[in-house]
Amino acid sequence: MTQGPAITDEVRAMIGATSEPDILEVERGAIRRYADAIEDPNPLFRDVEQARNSRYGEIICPPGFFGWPVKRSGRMGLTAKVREALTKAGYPRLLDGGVEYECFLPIRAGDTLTAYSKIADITEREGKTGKMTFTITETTYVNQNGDLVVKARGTMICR
Amino acid sequence: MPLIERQGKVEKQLYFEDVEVGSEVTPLAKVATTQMLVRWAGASGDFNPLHYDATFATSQGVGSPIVHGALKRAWLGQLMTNWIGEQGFLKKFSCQYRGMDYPRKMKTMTEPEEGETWWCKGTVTKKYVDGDQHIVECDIWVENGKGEKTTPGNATVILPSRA
Amino acid sequence: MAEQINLDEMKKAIGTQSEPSTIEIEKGMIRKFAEAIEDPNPLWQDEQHAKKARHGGIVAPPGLLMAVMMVGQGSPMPFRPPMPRILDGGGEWEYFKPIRPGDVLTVAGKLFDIREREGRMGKMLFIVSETTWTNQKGELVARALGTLINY
Amino acid sequence: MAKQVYYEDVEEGMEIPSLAKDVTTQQLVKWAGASGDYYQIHYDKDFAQATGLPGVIVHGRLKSSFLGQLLSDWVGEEGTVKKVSVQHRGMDFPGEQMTCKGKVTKKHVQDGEHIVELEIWTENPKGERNAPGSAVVALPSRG
Repeated sequence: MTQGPAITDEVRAMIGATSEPDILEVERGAIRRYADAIEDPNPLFRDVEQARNSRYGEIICPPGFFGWPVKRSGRMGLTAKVREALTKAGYPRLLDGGVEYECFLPIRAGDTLTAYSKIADITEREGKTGKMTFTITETTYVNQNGDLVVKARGTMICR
Repeated sequence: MPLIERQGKVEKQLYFEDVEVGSEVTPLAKVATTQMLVRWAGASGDFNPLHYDATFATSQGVGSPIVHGALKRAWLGQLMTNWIGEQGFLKKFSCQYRGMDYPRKMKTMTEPEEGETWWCKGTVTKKYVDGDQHIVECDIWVENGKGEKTTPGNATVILPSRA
Repeated sequence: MAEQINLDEMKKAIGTQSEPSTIEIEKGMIRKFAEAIEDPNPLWQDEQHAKKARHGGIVAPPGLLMAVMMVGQGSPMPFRPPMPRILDGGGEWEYFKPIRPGDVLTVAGKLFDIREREGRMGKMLFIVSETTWTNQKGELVARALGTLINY
Repeated sequence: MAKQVYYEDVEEGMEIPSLAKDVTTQQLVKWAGASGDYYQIHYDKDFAQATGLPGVIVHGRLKSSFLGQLLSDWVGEEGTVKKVSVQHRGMDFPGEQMTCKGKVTKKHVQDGEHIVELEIWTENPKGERNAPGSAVVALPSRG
């Protein structure tokens, strides 16, 4: 496939785009299932009694878990739009490049999080197998008290 | 490897004074299985058939279902939360998905077939005090059975101090 | 292999009860269930809508109690199923009270019956267990009989 | 969803609106996640074949749950599903359309409740009823 410039006007216009917020509810059962799935027996993620006596006072989320979305649309809708634009530009193949979390406060069972996402940047680079594009999505998770709990930066690679 | 060994455990509380640059993060062994991938799909909500449907995975050119990058990320999360204990705080955490991994098949409902074991590892690269926070930075990674670091990353943690 | 089964011996276990367990019904659990079976009924998910409906809030769909591990199922089996293969033979669910998020259900199981039958694939055992769910107010909310086919 | 059905609308022998499901491997994995049933015969083709099955099969409980939806859709917000019974008689495979159907077998008033009994089943494209069963529901009455 001949690849033209990746950052077309349409793609460039997506930089800075924001999403509708996602609402996530953090429930004990969902945390336990997550911990079960990775085989993590840490009592802070599953034992209500022990968690109550810990510094957190309640079961907390393992890193990278934010509960289960009440409605899933915001962030995924946003990255889907970028993907569509990149596919049109000739970069249809998707890879998850990785993620970075900056944690400010623990996330407890019973919390409701609101997640705001933004396309922070889209860049291109010449790779071994041709040109690759990197889309950085920044997501900010805020809890029901209005406190910032986590900032996440995800990298989507399209080539 | 029995389940209990694969799960690892939370260490006794680690303090800032216990670590030096070059110290090893207590390694954590993991066995990815076809079953774990389906559990992960259910727990994470990532239902991409690339991770369980052999026909689909073949059509995508990866040969057979591959381990979710985010599952390996979650293992690295456990590596750190086990190590820093209840009094530690994971402040920053990142990883890149560099290579593909393939899960073991299951022999029975509970036992995986013989095969590859993954190791989550880390080393301390920096320690310093910032205000009243005792901060330790680490290189972390997931290493597959061939010794390849398929998921490298970094972590910054705050540890309690004995001082 | 079928010859070695001592049905009379196994039948002595009928009536064995399991240690009761508890399960907390969560909104996310119900939502996940409804997503899995692609059931868009707003009674299961839409707080605003459900508030105005008959039960005054979100309730669990009937199928939630069929999602075995999620809602717990007592399967008191003092012996291993003697034959190598297991199939879920079906079941019967009876509903007495609505189940709501926030409910803490006590799940109790009992070995209800064991029968033997000659099937297409040779001798088959039908192992029937009873499960009851009781809510935090002490109300019996549902009862089920599940059949495991061992062949 | 259809408008509320009342006891008086129902006659013995009438069929209720059917519910079609296109079961995919993805749905089986979602069900595994929702139900906690991680038996490999429902997602690992090699494992399923090693146990003598032609391929991965649909969970029996998923079919029962579809029949639960068939009923809760039909009885509407004012109706109540009182009893569902399902036998898993045969295997179904992802990739095939499944239709859930029901037929009224009996109606009667009991202890002030307007009770309707039904025969329910799933049907595969060959017309085979691999999950037959029965149900008891209560409907509102116009009376």
